[in-house]
Amino acid sequence: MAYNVKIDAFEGPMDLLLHLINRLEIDIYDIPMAEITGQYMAYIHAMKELELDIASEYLVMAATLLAIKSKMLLPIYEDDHSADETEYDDDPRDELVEKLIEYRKYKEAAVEFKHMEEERSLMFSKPPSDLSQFSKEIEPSRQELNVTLYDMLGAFQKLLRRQKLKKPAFTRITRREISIEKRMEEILENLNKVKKRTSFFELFPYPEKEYIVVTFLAVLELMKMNEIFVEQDSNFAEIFVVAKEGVEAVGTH
Amino acid sequence: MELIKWKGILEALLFAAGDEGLSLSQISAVLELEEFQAAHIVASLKEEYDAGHRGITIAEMAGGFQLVTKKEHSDYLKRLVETPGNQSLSQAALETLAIVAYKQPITRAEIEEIRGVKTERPLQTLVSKALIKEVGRAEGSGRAYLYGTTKEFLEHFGLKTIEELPPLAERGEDDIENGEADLFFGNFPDPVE
Amino acid sequence: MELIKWKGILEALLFAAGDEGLSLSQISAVLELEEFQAAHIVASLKEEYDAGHRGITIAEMAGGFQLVTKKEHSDYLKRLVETPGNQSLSQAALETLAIVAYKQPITRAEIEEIRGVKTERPLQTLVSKALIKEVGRAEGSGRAYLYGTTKEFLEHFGLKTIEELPPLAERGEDDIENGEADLFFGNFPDPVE
Repeated sequence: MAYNVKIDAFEGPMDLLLHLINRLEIDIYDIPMAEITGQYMAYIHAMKELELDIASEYLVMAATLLAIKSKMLLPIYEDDHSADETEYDDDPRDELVEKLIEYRKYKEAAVEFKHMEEERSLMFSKPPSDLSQFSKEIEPSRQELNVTLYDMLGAFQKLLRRQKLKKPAFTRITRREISIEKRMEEILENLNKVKKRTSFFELFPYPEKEYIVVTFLAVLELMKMNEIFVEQDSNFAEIFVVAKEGVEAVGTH
Repeated sequence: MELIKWKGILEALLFAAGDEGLSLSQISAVLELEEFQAAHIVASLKEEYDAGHRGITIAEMAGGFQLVTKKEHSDYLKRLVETPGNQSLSQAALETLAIVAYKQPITRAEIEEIRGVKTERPLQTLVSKALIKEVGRAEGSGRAYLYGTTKEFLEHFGLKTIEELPPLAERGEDDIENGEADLFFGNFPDPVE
Repeated sequence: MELIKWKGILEALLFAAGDEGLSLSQISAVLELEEFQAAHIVASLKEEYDAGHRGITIAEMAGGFQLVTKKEHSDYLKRLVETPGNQSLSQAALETLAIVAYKQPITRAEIEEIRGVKTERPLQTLVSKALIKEVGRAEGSGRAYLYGTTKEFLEHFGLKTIEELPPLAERGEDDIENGEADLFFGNFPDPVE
């Protein structure tokens, strides 16, 4: 008998059993144990022959099936005691059936989830706009951070959910408006932080034309205002920039 | 101010918020209106989007409103997409997630009992995708972690609240006919409780 | 198809494109129209935005089109920025934090490449909250700052070491099939080269 065995197609022994019950059109409440056990074992054997790794759960289930099957072969004793026990309590299949029904509910719910997921994926969103032009400087706030690791992971999933669109074929639209004033402040801030002379080239962290031009103008402006000093030890040697001591930021503070 | 102007302002706000979305209380705070008034503006903007041939609409997800493109235009949008967005979950992860969603809070052992297989991997995947999280510890000596769903879960499936989940299928009808069903399964505790 | 439907589709496209915008050639390619036809649709959508009390409009820049909020609503956007959400960190900051946490050390340009939006402000916020810090400079002529997480970051999220972060789901078998991981771990060009 040819079995189209693909172990990956099953989520475990319960899934395999449900598959068999469906395929054989068996009533789940009255499972013919001999038949289902036979079919199940055939699958396990086929897997073995294909040298697939059989998860131990499949073997445990095989043992369970065999145990139920053999129990059902035992003669049924009319019980002369235990009046409080109801007769349908001792169907050896009960526990298995109960589990299968329970599992089936969630398996079906998973199908529903998949459907919801697909529907959701038809809607596209956009990242929050950069609103820094509307906000003041960030004051270091003493506000208690009320975010958890899951908030962070959740935010990251949102980022992933945004489908990445193809880049424009030619130019990428940039709206990076860097003001010379802003760049002057940044430069001063950095120079003050390092407290010693800095290579001129370090002032150009981004290889963008606009950025380089603005930075260059900012440096010229700072030199004119005597806020920074530019040094060069000899012709063609490296140019260094150093902040005038005590200068923190332009105008402000 | 006229409603039409409020709608324009709301559109600008929702646009700027992007997929971070805005809660009703945020909207009413920014507009300096009562929440019921803000809700009215949200509803009429959504109505306008849905009635006309607009490309976007308002979706309510995880307790917030956000602008999204209409589903009917997804074919055009997919032509623009370079990388698919959030990938779909595996069958194992979906099953595990369904169990957590309907039976939360729940331990790993309880999930494995239902699925009949080890469920460590799918749980790990779901945690790292922030779809579920540890919500506490079970009583008893084991003190196993209890899992529950997150806000991201609602976002992932486009749900407003957890109550919006479709009811678990009670395969009742076709089974009751064959009588035995009642005998065996009449008194099962409802797992959604 | 009627113009009004085309406008809806265009709105959806421009919305999803966000700050990156779309060029006329992209628009005409996706709509499968000639460029002059696409230009006509763009113009009439813009006209519609500008005539009505809409919150958004189309801006043309550097050879592309993008949706932007109208200037007249900037007061409300300002208020939006100042109105605290229910979380002390914005979506933008949390996203940025996740990227830094998992991909440190990383430059601002690399983060912006992943997020597709300017990230200066979120970075400042995170630095001011001491969750991330400058940890060095990238190689190359640019010598951009590299960011990494701080001790406070670990403390805040209850982690002993950075390795305790839940692994990103991208290594799970769910994802390999559809290559979503590329968005994050693919070889985007090093901007400091």
